[in-house]
Amino acid sequence: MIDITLVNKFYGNFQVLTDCTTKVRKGEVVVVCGPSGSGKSTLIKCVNALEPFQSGRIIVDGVDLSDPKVDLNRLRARVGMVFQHFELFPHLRITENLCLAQEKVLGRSHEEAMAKTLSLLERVGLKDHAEKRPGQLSGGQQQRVAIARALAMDPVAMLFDEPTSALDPEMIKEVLDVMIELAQDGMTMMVVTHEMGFARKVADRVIFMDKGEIVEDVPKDDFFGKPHSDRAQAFLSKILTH
Amino acid sequence: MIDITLVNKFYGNFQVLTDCTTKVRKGEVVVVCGPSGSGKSTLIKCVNALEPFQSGRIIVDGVDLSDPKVDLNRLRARVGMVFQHFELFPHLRITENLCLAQEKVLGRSHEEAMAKTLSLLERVGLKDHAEKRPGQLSGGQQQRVAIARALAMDPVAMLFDEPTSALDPEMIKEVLDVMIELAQDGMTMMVVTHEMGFARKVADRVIFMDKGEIVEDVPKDDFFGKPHSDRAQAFLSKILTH
Amino acid sequence: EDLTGTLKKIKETGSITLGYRESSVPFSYLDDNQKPVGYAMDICYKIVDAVKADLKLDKLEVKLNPVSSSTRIPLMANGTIDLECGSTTNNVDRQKQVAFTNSHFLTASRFVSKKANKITGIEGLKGKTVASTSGTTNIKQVVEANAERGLGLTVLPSKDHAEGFLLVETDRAAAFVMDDILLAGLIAGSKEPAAYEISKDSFSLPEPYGIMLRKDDPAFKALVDKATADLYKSPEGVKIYEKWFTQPIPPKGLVLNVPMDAAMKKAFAQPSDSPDPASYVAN
Amino acid sequence: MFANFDFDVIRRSLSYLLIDGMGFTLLLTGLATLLAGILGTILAVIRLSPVPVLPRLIIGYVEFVRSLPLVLLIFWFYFLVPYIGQWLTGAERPIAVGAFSSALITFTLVEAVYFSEIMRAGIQSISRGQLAAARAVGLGYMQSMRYVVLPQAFRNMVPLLLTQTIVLFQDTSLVYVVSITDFLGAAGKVAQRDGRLVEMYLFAAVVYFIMCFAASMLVRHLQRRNEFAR
Amino acid sequence: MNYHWNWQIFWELSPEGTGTYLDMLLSGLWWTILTSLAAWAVGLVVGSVVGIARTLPIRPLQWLAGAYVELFRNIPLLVQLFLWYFVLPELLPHGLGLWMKQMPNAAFYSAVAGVGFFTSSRVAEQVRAGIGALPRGQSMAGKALGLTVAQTYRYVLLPMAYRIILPPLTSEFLNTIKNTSVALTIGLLELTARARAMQEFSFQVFESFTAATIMYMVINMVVVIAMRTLERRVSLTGR
Ligand SMILES: Nc1ncnc2c1ncn2[C@@H]1O[C@H](COP(=O)(O)OP(=O)(O)OP(=O)(O)O)[C@@H](O)[C@H]1O
Ligand SMILES: Nc1ncnc2c1ncn2[C@@H]1O[C@H](COP(=O)(O)OP(=O)(O)OP(=O)(O)O)[C@@H](O)[C@H]1O
Ligand SMILES: [Mg+2]
Ligand SMILES: [Mg+2]
Repeated sequence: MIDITLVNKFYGNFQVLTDCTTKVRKGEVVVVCGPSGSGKSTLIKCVNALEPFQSGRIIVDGVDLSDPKVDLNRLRARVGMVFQHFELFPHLRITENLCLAQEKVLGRSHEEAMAKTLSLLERVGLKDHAEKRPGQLSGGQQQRVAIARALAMDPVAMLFDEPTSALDPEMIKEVLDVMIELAQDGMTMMVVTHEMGFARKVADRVIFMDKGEIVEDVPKDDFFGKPHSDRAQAFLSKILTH
Repeated sequence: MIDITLVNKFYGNFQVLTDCTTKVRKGEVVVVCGPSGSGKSTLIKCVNALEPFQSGRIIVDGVDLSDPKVDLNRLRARVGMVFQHFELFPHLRITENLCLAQEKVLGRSHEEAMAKTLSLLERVGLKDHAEKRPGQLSGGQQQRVAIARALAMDPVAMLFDEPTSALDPEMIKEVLDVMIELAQDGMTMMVVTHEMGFARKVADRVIFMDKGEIVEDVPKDDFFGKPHSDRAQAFLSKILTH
Repeated sequence: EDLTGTLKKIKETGSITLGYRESSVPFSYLDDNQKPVGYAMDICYKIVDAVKADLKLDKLEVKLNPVSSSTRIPLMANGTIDLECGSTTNNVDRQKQVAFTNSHFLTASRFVSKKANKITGIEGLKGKTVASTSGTTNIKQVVEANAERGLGLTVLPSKDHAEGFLLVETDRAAAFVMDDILLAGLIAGSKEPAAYEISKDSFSLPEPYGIMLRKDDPAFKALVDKATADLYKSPEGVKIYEKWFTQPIPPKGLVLNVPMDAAMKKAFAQPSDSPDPASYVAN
Repeated sequence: MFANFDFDVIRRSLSYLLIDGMGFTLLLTGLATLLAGILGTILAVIRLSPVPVLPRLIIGYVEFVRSLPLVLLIFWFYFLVPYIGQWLTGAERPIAVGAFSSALITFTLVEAVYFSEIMRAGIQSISRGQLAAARAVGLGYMQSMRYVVLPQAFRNMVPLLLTQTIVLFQDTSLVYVVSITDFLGAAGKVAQRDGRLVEMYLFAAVVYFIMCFAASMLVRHLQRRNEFAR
Repeated sequence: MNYHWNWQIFWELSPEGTGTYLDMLLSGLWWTILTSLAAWAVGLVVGSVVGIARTLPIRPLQWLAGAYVELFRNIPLLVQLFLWYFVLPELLPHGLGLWMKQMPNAAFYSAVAGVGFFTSSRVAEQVRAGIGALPRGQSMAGKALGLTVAQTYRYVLLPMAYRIILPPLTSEFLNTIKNTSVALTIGLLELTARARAMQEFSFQVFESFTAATIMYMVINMVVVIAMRTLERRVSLTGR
């Protein structure tokens, strides 16, 4: 489904990604973790063609991102993305947030888009808030709306960039619950997160990055059981002690 | 040491604190927790006379805060305070951050202040960074400097307002370690935090607040063993599951 | 005896401030070195000498302050300048706010236009754009004539005379209305003097120019009046007149060639500060 | 296109333009910035302080100045300053002030308003936590302002203060309306004397552009350095 | 004080013969309003285009837009007005230049162009700042949903950017109104010019400037109230 091969990316002279290679199969849930600045967000943005990269290749659902003939907008629409800070459109109502791209990109009629919107809002438990604006919802609610917005495009895979790290502790659970359900329904997911509870519960594999490299890329049980590298060990001990 | 009796505080018509009453004895470590907006920060700011309150009384180390004759500046200097966002003075070097109030408030000579400063920086493990500016340090290092700055005034008690919640996960431990050491050295502390690991380790009592009220005020073991109120139970289940 | 008003101020500060114009040729204008010179300036320096003598001062510092048609009256009222040395028409309206000493020139309001445009007479201006300097009696007269005779003019106010003339030079305006003597000066100083002509028609009778001073200051006015009257009646007055009106003047050494006419001779022989144009007509 | 233009007029009058004209403009800009900066900071601190009445007076003055065109203000102050002087010193007649002092006073009084708005924004941009932290270590209100808030506010606002100075530099050209010879006034005089409008006004535009552009580059450089320092 | 007050002056006939001094000031007010609105329209439209161009990921366009802004904001407005009014016609072919110079209300058009383009450079900076103030994630989120660049601007970025910059745009509009007074130097008979002319005709300096001052303050108040209302109408919390 997602096939990353020897990707290198630079910001000016600074190398953010070094020879990143991995593969996410259909229906698989992969958790990406690692210290701040290690390039997790960058990697995930490259997969959604939000950032260009200098060398290597990424193939998503059979489409090669570096092929100049590819319509990147359509491709992006087929991969859902959820951001740390939700990035709902504050001037639009919740329903409008969900309908916008369905109508403008997929060309759905307003009725069709609305029907999809309401069923998704129901699924994330926010049907009652359909006509509010993002600012009137709590962080946890906003993030659930953001997930619904991504799902509205019927994506073949979902990418999450630290979806819970901007949330108050009490709201993390409500978002994780939605994500766990999604994983159990068979969605292909790449999730950058430090929530090891989530990883333990639903991840198939865990990728550990450091300084732009993929240091570990192993089945979940191996990761929590016996991490190979010192760096991963040091990182795990830090985030698990408290 | 800190004696809070029936404190009420309003912002306009909005009541932030309702009949708050508690007592912190010398050498005791009290952890304050509760949902966002429940008034934890406000309570702690009242103790340090940074916020006025409308009724009730707070006595710190024998001094009544509402007594108009009290020199609030001197009082504040005797209670150390550590903020969520560190609030180091970015235009001053680390040493200058620590010396400023020692010289201007306590009237210490520069040599005296410097000696104190260096020994404290040593204690929090940052002697090498003495001549840097706050912006050049990581969040965890900045927070340790902030603790040192508060200690430089030889406080009789220390207040902490979510000292680790603005930190990256990897840095939380280094700050908690300093705080644990401080607690074990017998400092009187009031700590607003959601780090239940810290609470388990060093707290004598845990206060749980909700909607401006102190809902629970019990010894640590009672709190983690069998919280009385539904609200506390709901809160704990949320922040402990993940 | 106790000094009052301007004289007291001059005595106390040891200085007197003259207001000068930047482009009132040949009354008061900037020469090549951007120093104010001119007929009115010369008269003012004579007044300064008289003041110095009267107050028995060893030294009297003369300060210069540029004024324009629109700033001269407020600056006089607020004490920034003590004497305005230029080409200010003495009339009844103005005497409500300021005072004038004996008139030093008589001129009528006419207009200049390009010969090529063949505009004859005021009626020839119908429907055209006409410039005049803001704050002058001339612009007021054009505006009034425009309203009375239904000329349909667009009146364009300019900051000073040079700018007004420039509007004609650059074809922004068909004509520039101003005192004819000033027009003569502007034409003489222009790049192509032969291209311009001054109208025969005038918007007014010849009106008197006077040096302006503050109102309600009788002691100072008496002193200035006496100084100017003495000057005009002496041969020196005539010499100054000729220096500026019949001989080459800076910056380019032009000759205006405007000898004294009968009315002017009368104005010098019988110095007067009357604002009434009729009183200057030679009989 | 420029065939019949005479750019030599610029060379001929260069010393008058630059020494008399630009000299006046720069001196006026420099002094007015200094005085208005000081006055503006004082106004901002008073306006944000808890003292009675004074802040309201300052707000009134700020609103008055901000709602009027600079040209009108220049007329007002140019004519009024002598009366203000009379009123302040209790003299029996208006105080005569020269053209330069008058322009200086005008721009100081007017620009102080804009500087005070910048300093006020600067003080308010310092997070409330900084003041709380300063108070928490026992510093008094004035001490907190002096050692913690103002140094940061000033540093943060340096780019804006400099930008305002560039604006002031440009604004001084408006003294043209009261016939004071600043740089533009000098250029205008030469233009009219020699009938060389196009050349002189283009020259003035180029000179102003080069100076302002260079200054704004400097501002941007400072801004970037500020960002790194944080 | 050496000054003779006369507050009746406003009801006296002005030498123009077309009405009182008050009418004269009101006609100036009318020109001020007309010129401001026209210049504002120019400034807002051109400024928005340039401001947006500066945020687009196309280097040459960014550079061009940047150069535009630098050019128009680094020359004093007064000089720009002179360039439009005195210099531009001379640089054009003779016939065209003459036509420009002799068209009625030449000063008005010059003022609209001068003040308008000057304002546009400032509006462009605001628009750019407004777009820049949005979290980078917003445009990413738009892109991630498959919206094109144009759609992202139209539906996501601009609606928020304009909301954010509404207050600074208000003060830019107020500045535009004030700036039109500079056009008195090229003979535009707007409010300040009329107040000055009234002063010149009547010699009542303080009365005429006071009247103009009050009129400007009233315009200011009207604009501020109107913009506040607009701000409230489009605000996301206030409803
Ligand atoms: N637009 C940019 N220009 C230059 N450098 C950048 C840019 N964006 C990110 N970087 C740098 O690239 C590196 C990787 O950034 P990235 O955001 O991918 O890290 P991350 O692993 O997601 O970190 P975090 O946990 O803090 O989100 C960092 O060092 C960052 O400073
Ligand atoms: N300056 C203020 N003006 C008005 N209301 C305020 C002010 N400061 C705080 N509040 C309100 O008072 C309540 C309590 O705030 P406080 O900061 O004490 O909560 P908290 O328990 O510390 O929350 P958090 O965990 O989010 O820090 C909140 O509802 C907040 O919105
Ligand atoms: Mg990241
Ligand atoms: Mg708090």
